[in-house]
Amino acid sequence: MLNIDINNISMIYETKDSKVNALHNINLEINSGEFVSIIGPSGCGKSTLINIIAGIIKPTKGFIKVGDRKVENPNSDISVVFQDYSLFPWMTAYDNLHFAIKNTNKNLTEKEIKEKALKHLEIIGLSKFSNSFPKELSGGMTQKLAISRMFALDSKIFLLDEPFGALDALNRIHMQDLLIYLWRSGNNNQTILYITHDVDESIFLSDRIVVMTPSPGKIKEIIEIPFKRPRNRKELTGSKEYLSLRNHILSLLTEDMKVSLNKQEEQMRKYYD
Amino acid sequence: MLNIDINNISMIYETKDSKVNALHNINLEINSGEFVSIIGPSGCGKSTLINIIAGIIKPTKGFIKVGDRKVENPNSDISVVFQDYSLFPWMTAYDNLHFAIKNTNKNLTEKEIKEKALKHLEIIGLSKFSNSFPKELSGGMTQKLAISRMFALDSKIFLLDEPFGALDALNRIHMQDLLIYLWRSGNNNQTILYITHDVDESIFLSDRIVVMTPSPGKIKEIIEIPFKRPRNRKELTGSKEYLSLRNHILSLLTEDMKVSLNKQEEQMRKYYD
Amino acid sequence: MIKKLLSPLRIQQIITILIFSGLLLSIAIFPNNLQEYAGGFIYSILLLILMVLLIVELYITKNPQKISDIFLVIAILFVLWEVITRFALIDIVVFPPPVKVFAVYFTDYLEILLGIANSLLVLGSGYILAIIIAIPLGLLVGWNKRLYDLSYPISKGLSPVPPMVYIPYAIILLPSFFLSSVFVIFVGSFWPIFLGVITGVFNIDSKIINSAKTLGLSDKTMLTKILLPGAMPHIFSGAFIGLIIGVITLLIAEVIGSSVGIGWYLQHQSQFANYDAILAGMIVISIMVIIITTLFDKVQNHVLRWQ
Amino acid sequence: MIKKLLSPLRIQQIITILIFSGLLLSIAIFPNNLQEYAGGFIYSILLLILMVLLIVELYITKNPQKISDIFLVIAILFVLWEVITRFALIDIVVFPPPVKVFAVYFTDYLEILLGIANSLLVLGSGYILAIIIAIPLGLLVGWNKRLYDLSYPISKGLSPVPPMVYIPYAIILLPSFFLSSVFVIFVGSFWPIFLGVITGVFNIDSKIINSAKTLGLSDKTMLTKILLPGAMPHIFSGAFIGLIIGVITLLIAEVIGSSVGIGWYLQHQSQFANYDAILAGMIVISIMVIIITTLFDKVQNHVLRWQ
Amino acid sequence: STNSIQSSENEKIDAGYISLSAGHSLVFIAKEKGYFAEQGLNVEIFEFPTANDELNALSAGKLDVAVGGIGEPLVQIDNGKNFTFIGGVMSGDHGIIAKNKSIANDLQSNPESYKKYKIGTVSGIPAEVITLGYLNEQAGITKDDLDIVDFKTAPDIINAIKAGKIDVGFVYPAFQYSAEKDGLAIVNTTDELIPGLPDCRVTINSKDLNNTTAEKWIKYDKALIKAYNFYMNNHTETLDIASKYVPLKGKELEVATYNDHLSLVTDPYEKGSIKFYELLKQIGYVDGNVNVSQHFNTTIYKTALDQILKEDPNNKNYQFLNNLYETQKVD
Ligand SMILES: Nc1ncnc2c1ncn2[C@@H]1O[C@H](COP(=O)(O)OP(=O)(O)OP(=O)(O)O)[C@@H](O)[C@H]1O
Ligand SMILES: Nc1ncnc2c1ncn2[C@@H]1O[C@H](COP(=O)(O)OP(=O)(O)OP(=O)(O)O)[C@@H](O)[C@H]1O
Ligand SMILES: [Mg+2]
Ligand SMILES: [Mg+2]
Repeated sequence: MLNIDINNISMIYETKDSKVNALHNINLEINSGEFVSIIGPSGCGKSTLINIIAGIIKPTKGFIKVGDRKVENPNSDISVVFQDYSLFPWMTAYDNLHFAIKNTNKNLTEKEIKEKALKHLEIIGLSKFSNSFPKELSGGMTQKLAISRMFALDSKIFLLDEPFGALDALNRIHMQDLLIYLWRSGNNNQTILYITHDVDESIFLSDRIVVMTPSPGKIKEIIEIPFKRPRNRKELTGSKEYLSLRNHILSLLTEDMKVSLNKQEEQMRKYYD
Repeated sequence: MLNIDINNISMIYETKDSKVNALHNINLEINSGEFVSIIGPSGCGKSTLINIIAGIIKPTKGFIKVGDRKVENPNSDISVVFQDYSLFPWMTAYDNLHFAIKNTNKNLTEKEIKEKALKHLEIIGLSKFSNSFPKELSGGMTQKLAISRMFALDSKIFLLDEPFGALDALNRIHMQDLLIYLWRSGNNNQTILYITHDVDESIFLSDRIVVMTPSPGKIKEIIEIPFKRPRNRKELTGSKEYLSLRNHILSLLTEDMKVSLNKQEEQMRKYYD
Repeated sequence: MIKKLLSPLRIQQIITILIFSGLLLSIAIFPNNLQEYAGGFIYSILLLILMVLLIVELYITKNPQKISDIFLVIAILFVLWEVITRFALIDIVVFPPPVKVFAVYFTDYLEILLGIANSLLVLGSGYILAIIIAIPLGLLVGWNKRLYDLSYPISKGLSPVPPMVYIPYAIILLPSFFLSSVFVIFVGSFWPIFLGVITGVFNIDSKIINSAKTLGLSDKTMLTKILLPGAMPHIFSGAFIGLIIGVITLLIAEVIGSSVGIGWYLQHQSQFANYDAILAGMIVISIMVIIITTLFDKVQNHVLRWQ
Repeated sequence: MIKKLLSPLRIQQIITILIFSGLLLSIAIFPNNLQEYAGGFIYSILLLILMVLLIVELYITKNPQKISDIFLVIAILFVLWEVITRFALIDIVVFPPPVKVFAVYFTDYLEILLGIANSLLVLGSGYILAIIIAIPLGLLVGWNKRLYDLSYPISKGLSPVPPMVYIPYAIILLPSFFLSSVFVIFVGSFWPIFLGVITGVFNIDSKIINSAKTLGLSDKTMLTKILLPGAMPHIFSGAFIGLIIGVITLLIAEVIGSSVGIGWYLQHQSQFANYDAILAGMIVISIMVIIITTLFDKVQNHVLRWQ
Repeated sequence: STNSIQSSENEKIDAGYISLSAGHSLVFIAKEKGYFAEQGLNVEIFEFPTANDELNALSAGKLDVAVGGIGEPLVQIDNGKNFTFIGGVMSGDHGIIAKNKSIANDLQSNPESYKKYKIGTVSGIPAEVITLGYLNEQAGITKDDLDIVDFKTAPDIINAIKAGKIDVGFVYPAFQYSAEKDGLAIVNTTDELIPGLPDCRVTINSKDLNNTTAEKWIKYDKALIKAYNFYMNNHTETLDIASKYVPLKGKELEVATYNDHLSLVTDPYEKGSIKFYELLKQIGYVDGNVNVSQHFNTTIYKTALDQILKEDPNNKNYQFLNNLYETQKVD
């Protein structure tokens, strides 16, 4: 039962000769049990925001509260799948799962842990690779493993940073189903913050979508998704409401970007012609 | 003017206690100047194939010929953007470009190299970040930089492994345009082998699409894309022909996968219910 | 105000200053003979400087906890030193009290100062030579499989040869005693650097190497622009250990036909069992190393800022 | 067939065997006195063993080029050694010919064999102690910012203290000479390992650390399951250098109230300027280190197989 | 004296010494008081930690003369080095020390007692060689009969005795006195066991001795002989000079420079050296196949002494040296 209170967060990265205004006055309340997606162009500060919520980087201004507690450091209430899914390279696929389960579910017996780990490998179709080290897995497999590791944990809050980027369409749908299934079949109060580039994905999954714009990273609009759950992919994508929502989000994303991209395109043509 | 001859390639990874049959008797001829996409589910050996073509890993069987020459080692005829885009972490964005340009275009003057590097940064919209190290860039920015570095080279063959995975829709379209523009505005004999998960992307970009299936990685079908270039995205996606092609590819991909995914889904339900 | 005064950090600082003051007092109270009087004087000045430094540092540093901790530990060490020697818990000839050790600076300051200069020269020459040779060689060996296969076992066989064993050959073959000293430092610090470079090259992410290979780089560019920076983290740790060993090797290098240098000073004094002078010399060496490695760290942080 | 015989690799091997045969012949031809006769005998046997090894190895090894190269270099070194000493290019008392050096094994084999056993005991104890203490301590220090801030400058100050300086204190404070020797080895090999661990912890990818942090691990699990394996690549290079320094330190550690050990043997012989014995001893040490580090490499490759 | 500087051109000599005690004071005096310069020699002195390093530098031509050690040059000659002794700078005064008086008395009264105690040594130092030789001569005791362990330095031995880890130790000069001050007992000084044995020799390469160089070495010996005279006559100033080269002070320096067992004499000590070589052979430290007397050139020294005696015939110190020469020369 943990909600997330993002309170006036700003983040300025200072490097030797420049400042990057990555986030500017971000305010957002995510309710306990809610599924919120963040969508926004590259570099608008999505990963930065996730890292701040997870307690990995300290914001320049503002604070995060999870439940009643201010977030200062990473802790096991919050599980994260990073954009570059950081598995432990010295553990096999099985060990990565086993280790995570063991350390976050203290009251499981060794046998239960083992079972759980093997089950998870099965669910993501990697049983055959249980003894492989991460370097021996393909890009997509690694990603599936990282997500699966997160699923295996008993956290209250899940933060996912473009978790399905390296997956093909089918695996992607499978993982989406798994994610929703997990979220809904739990006691329904796990909170999920989900970063994606895929507008369809975000509509299908979320209760709310936060649209961000870059330089500095700001919230542009927050959109409620009115569809009842469980949602049916086919039905949904056919509906009028869906299409208009989709177009609205796309146009939001396009608005600021178009100008700069057009300029870049122009540069390109000038350069190569 | 270099074609790629993939001759009966097989690849078996041997680890301590298992063998993975990553590729099995792959035969494929890619013509000089052709744009070929590879599409297939996670783990079917796409990255492995690209690595073999680039000369980075030696196949268990078969050989690769580029032009008249057997590929034994990586060389500058072939440029690669890896799935995890390996920029040099100790060089700034600008230096990464500058270095690549300088070392592959030996007859440019320092001034020309500098101009070219700056131009490329502009085209991908990273001028502001020319002094940033890779770790200071967002996931999407890093990817754009890696692609841009490849564009800056003067190679005859480009191999791209899911290059646009971390990009949002708009940036993705921009980079696709850039890629096609570059490829067509050159002297039209650069050969491109492109790995993607996105069926729409593959149709829009390619002359031919190679569909692969996993365990062991094999070619399932090779599909000619009949659309004339230059292609118009809007027009194309509306056409009947496009939709039937799209469905065909999707069903190809789904065929084998469905079974195993359904099994996984079942496992999942059994487990969580 | 009171709350600030009672913060754990502030209390710690006050305790530290109290300890320093106590030590000062104890120097003033306990009677010393004339030679020790000089030592007591130098010791008092040192303590005063430390106190001032502590107070000043606390106002300008970004990390007051760090400074406070270090000074507290220094203060405690001084107290231990005093206690152990006052109560003669171990043979005070071998472990003399602070006043005796600091008295050495009064009598031997010239020898020590000249010694530092000479040591820096010998150490600098040998160490820099080691760096200049070990880095390109290590890159080459780390890069070329055949060269590596050959030189790795040879290195394993040669690296445990104690620098001492080279001394007769250095004396015979090199034109001057100075060069012999430099050579001995060189062999002392060479191996850690060399092995650091090789390990560094091996630990570069293979994706980066592959990425570089597809650029079709010349061997020279590959070595200088890819392998060198990529191996840097390991090179730095090897170079650090190499420096430490170089300093230790000074003790045998500076006694080759020479009577100057902080290494010679230590060796010379230890022949005569002057433990006060040995400790005084060691303190000088330690401070020297702390200063050198602090500069070293600055360079390292700059070079590795991409990490 | 003929083509295979004329491959560069095969030619190289034939040349190597010819060189070895030449050396054997030269031993037989040149007259030696009685003591050197024994040396010549041992030398001949060594050469024969090397030849047989070469031929055998070539049939069972996966990397014949490597073996061929190493043996060729060994052969060339032997030839150089012969030439330099036959023509007395440098003082042959200080750099004696092979027959003289190998003759030492004839007279001193007992001392050397016992010495190896004793040295392995002393080295093993001191080195393992250093590993046992340096690794947990290093993990702790690398992990805890405050501890690091405090102990890094202290380490920098203590690491250049030559093991020699500790000897008087070891003699006085430790209950036996054996423990004194062990202690000296310990301080010799401690620092490289300790610094290796710390650098290792720092070089773990911060993403992995963050990922671990979100698992809410206990400190103990964090240290043993994340920091330890993550720091392993650097720990191994530190431990390698630590071993080398430990071996070098044997030379001073084994002359603390002892008259056995390969370090003692070298030191003892150098008192009597017996350079033949010193070289013979060095060859033994080198072979010892090559064997130990080869085992070491095996462990390393297994532990780091995930890389 | 200014006369002699002008009369001969300045000849450069690189001389080595070792810094184990005040025993090389004659070299320091000759340098500091200008006796070398007076002879027209430009002597530069180099310090070494061990006599072996110094002798290696000598045979490699990096030094012209090496001052120091008796065992080391004899061992190296035995190993095949061609050195010649042309003088010396000290003899006597190596020490055997014990944990307490009663052990010391025990050892003094009965050589057999050495077998009872744990003994520390630095291999090859004169105190060890002479004691072992003495025990062998007196009681047929060999090294194998003794419980003897090695240390790197004399101070280590003293610390080990003080810490109660060993009972007896062999040390080089002056350390027996500081040990005594720390409560240990002196058993003997080596001159009490076997008298007439020298220590630090003046050694040159034999090939560097011929008709043209003889003059140079005569001058070198003359400077040392004059330094001996100075040493005998000027105690305080000698101590001042020595203190510049050795890190000893006050009483410690005094006892290291002047005591009943020590004599900083310049004689080549041919007989004593040959005796020392025999001891080395007797205890198995050398093969003993060399005729050591062929490695002495006493003419140089005798000529130097005669020239000085001619200038100053009534000088007691020179006369003493002359008498010593007569007793030590081998016919
Ligand atoms: N460590 C850093 N140092 C300096 N600047 C940084 C750092 N990390 C991120 N930035 C900058 O902050 C901005 C936001 O980065 P962030 O990674 O949060 O973007 P993002 O929205 O996740 O983008 P993407 O979709 O491409 O992953 C970018 O401009 C980036 O250059
Ligand atoms: N270094 C390796 N060692 C052992 N097995 C490997 C290694 N690299 C890849 N594999 C295996 O080879 C198979 C193909 O991997 P590959 O990376 O080529 O797949 P892919 O098609 O690129 O997948 P993705 O779309 O997920 O990136 C996988 O089963 C993988 O586990
Ligand atoms: Mg991101
Ligand atoms: Mg892949």
